[in-house]
Amino acid sequence: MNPYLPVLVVLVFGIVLGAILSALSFFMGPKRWTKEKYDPYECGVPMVTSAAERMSVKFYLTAILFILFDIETVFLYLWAVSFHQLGWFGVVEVSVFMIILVTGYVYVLRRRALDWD
Amino acid sequence: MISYALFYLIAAFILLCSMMVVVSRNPVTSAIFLVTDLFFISALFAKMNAHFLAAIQILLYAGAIVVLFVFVIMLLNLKAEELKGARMTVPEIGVLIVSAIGFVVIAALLGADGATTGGDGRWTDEAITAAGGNTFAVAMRLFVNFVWPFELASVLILLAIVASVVIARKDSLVSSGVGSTAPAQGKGEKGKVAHGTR
Amino acid sequence: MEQLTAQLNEVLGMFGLALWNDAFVQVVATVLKFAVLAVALLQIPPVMVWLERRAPALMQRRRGPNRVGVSLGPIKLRLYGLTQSFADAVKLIFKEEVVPEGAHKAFYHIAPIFGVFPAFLIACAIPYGPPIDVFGYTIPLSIISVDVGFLFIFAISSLAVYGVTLAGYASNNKYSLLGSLRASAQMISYEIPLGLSLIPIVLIYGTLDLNKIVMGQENFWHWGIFTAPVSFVIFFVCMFAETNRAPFDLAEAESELVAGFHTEFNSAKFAAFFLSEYVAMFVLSALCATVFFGGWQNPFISNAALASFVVGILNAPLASFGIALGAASVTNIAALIGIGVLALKAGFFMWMYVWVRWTVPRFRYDQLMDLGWKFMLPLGLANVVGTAFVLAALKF
Amino acid sequence: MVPVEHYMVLATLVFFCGLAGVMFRKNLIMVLMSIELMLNAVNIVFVAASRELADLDGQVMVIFIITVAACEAAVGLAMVIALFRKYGTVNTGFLRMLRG
Repeated sequence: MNPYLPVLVVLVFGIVLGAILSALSFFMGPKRWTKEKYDPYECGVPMVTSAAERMSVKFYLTAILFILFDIETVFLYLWAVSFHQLGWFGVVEVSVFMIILVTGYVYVLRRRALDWD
Repeated sequence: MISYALFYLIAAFILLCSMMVVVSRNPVTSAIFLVTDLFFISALFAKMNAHFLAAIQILLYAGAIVVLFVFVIMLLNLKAEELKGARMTVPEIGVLIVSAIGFVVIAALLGADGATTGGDGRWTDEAITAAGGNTFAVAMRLFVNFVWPFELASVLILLAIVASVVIARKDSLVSSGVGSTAPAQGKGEKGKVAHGTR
Repeated sequence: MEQLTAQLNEVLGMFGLALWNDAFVQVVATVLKFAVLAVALLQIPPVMVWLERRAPALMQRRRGPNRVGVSLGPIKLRLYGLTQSFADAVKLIFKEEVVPEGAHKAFYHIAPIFGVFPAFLIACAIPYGPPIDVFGYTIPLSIISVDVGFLFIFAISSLAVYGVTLAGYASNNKYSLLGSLRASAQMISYEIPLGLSLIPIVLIYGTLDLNKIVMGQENFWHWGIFTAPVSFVIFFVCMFAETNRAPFDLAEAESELVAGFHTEFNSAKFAAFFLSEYVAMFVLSALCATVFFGGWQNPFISNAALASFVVGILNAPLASFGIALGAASVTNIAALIGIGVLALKAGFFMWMYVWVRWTVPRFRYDQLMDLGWKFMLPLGLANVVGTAFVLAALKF
Repeated sequence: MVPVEHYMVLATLVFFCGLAGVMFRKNLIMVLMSIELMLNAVNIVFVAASRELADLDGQVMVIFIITVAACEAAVGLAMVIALFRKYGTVNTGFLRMLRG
C-alpha cells in the first residue's frame, strides 16, 4: 500500500487527540460567569485600547527572507540527495547557485534590513 | 476501488477549501483554509507518488508563504468588519460556478482528452523506485537537464530579496514619497499618510 | 468462527483489504504503534514538569518536591513528588474554561489543535528500534517510514508556527499578540539553520530516510557527531530556539509578556500547548540522538549480539518452565534494547534542556534574532559548503 | 488508477475559484492569495500530467513554479505594505486616485 497510509491514520488520530484535549475542559469544567473573569488578562489593569495596534515591519521582513532562504534550503536538499552521482559538476553548479544567494544575504546585512531596533 | 474513493474524498475537500478561501470574509480565515487546501493538495501529490513534492508543498507553501500572508494580515491588522463590501456577493459566486462548469463542459465537448502525448515515457513508477526513489530521480533530472533554469532561479530569488528589502523598509525611498516631484508635495503626502493610518 | 471471518473478509474486501493481508496488517500495526506511542508521549509532560521542579532545586542546593508519594494500602511509597505533576494534569482538565470576550471563537479552539497534531506526526517519523517480527510479520518500529524522512519532519514542524500565530491572534490581548508574533518570528528564523544543519548529514549518508541513516551509523566512529560536528552544534542550538526553550524563551518569559501567546488559554487548552511543547522537545531530542548519536545503535556491541547474549542467559532458567526463546525473540529483544538505548539518549537531551535552562541567562530579543540570522545562518551555509568540498575531494 | 481527466477537471475548478477571487475580491491581500490558489491548480495539472506521461519534467516544473510563486508573493506583499503605508488602505478602492 502507499507508504503514506500510516501518515493519514496518524494525522486523523493526532487531530482527534488535539480536539479532545482542546475541548475537554469545556465539557468537564464548571461554568460560572463573572464580568471581570472574562476580560483579557492585563496584569489586573483594566484594558485601555483594543488589541489591534500596529506592529513593526521587522516581523514582515523576517518572514520574507525566511521564504527566500527556505527555497535555497530545499534546493540544497535536492542536491544533497544526488551529491554522489553528480560529482564535481554538481558541486560547481550548486556553488554558483549559493554564491548568487550569498550576495543577496550580504546585501540584506549591509542594508541592515534585519537589525531589530 | 479504494483509490477512487480516496481521490474523490480529497478532491471534494480541495474544492470546498478553495471555495472557502475565496468566499470567507476574514483574511486570516481564508489563510487557514488555504493551509488546509495545501494539505489536501499535498495528499493528492503523495497519492500520485510525487513524495518529494508533497513534502515541499507543505514545507514551502503551507509553512512559509502562507505564514508570510498571516504575518502581513496581522501587521496591517485587518479586521473582518473593516472590509465592508469586501465580501463576494451571491451573483459573483454564481458567475464563478457557472463559468467553471461551463469551461469544463466546453472543454469536454471539444474533445480535450487531457495529456496523452509528449512525455518520454521512461519514468514509470517502477523506473523511479529502481532509480532510487522519487526525490533522487527528480534531483538528477533537475541538476542534469535543467541547469540553466536552476541558476536563473537563484537570480530570481536574489532579485526578490533586493526588491522586497527596498520596498518594505520603513524609510525606503518608495514609500516615503521621495519619488514624487516636489518635496513639499512629499510633506503633504506624509501628512496624508499619517492621517490615513488612523 | 469461519463464517464470521468470511463475512469480515467480504466487508474488508470492499476496502481492498482482506483479513491478515499485507495492507490490513500495516493498518493494524500503525494503529497499535500509535496507541503505544501516544500513551508514552502523554506521560512525558508530567515527568518533565517534575524534573523541572526537582532538578533546579537540587542544583541550587535546596530540596525540591520530595514528599508526595503513593500509598497503596499498607505500603507508603515516597515518590519525591512525582505524582504531584500527574495530579496537576488532572486538575487542568477539570478547571473552568474562560474564553476572553472579544476573542475569535473559531481560532481560539483551533489553535491548540494546530499545536498538538504536528508534534504527534513528527514523533511518529522517528525510528525507535530495529524491526520486530510478530507472528511472522516483520514490522518496522517507526510508525511512518516515508523515503523523504527529514523533509517530512522539517515540513510538518514548520506547521507548528500556525499554532503560535493563531493563539496570539485569537486571544484579544495586546501582549499575547505581540508575544505570538515574536515567538513565531523566532521559530521561523531558526528553522533555516535547523534545515541547513541536517544537509551535511544527508551529504555524508546519502539518503533522507532516517532508518538508512541509523543503519549507516553502525560503526561507532561513523556516528553523526564525529562525521559532522559543526552540524551538531547548530542543531543543538536550534533545538532550543525551535521549542522556545531555555535561553530563547523570551516569547513566554514571565518578566516580559506574562505568558506570551498562551496567556488567555487556560485549563485543557493550556495543557494542550504544554503537551505540544514537551512533545516537540522530546521529538527534537530523539531526532538529535537518531542523527548524531546512532539512534538505537549502542556504541560498540551491536543490538543483535547483545540480544542473543541476553537470550543465552534467559534460556537456562526458562528451560525449566519448558519455554525456549527462538530466533524471533532475539530480534524482539534486540528491538527492546534499541528502544531503551534511544530512550536513554533522548532522555539525556531532555535533561540538557533543564540543565541549560538553569545555567544560561535569557537572550534579549535583538541578540536572539541577530544570533539566528547573522551567526547561525552563515555558519550553516559554510558548513554545507565545507562538507561538500571535503567529501568531493575525498570521493571524486 | 484514477484517469488523468479527473485531475484536470479538479484543477480547472480550483483555477476558477482562484480566478473568481482575483476578479471579485476588493482586498489586495485576498487577490494575492487567490493567485496562489491558481498556481496550485497549475501544480496539480503538472503532477497529474507527469504521472500520466511517465515523465519527471512535470515535477521539476512544479519546483520552479513554487519558487516563482514564493518570489511573487514576497515582492507582491512588499508592494501591498508600501501601498498601505502611502494610502492607508488595502482595498482596491484607492485605485481611483490614480485617475489623472
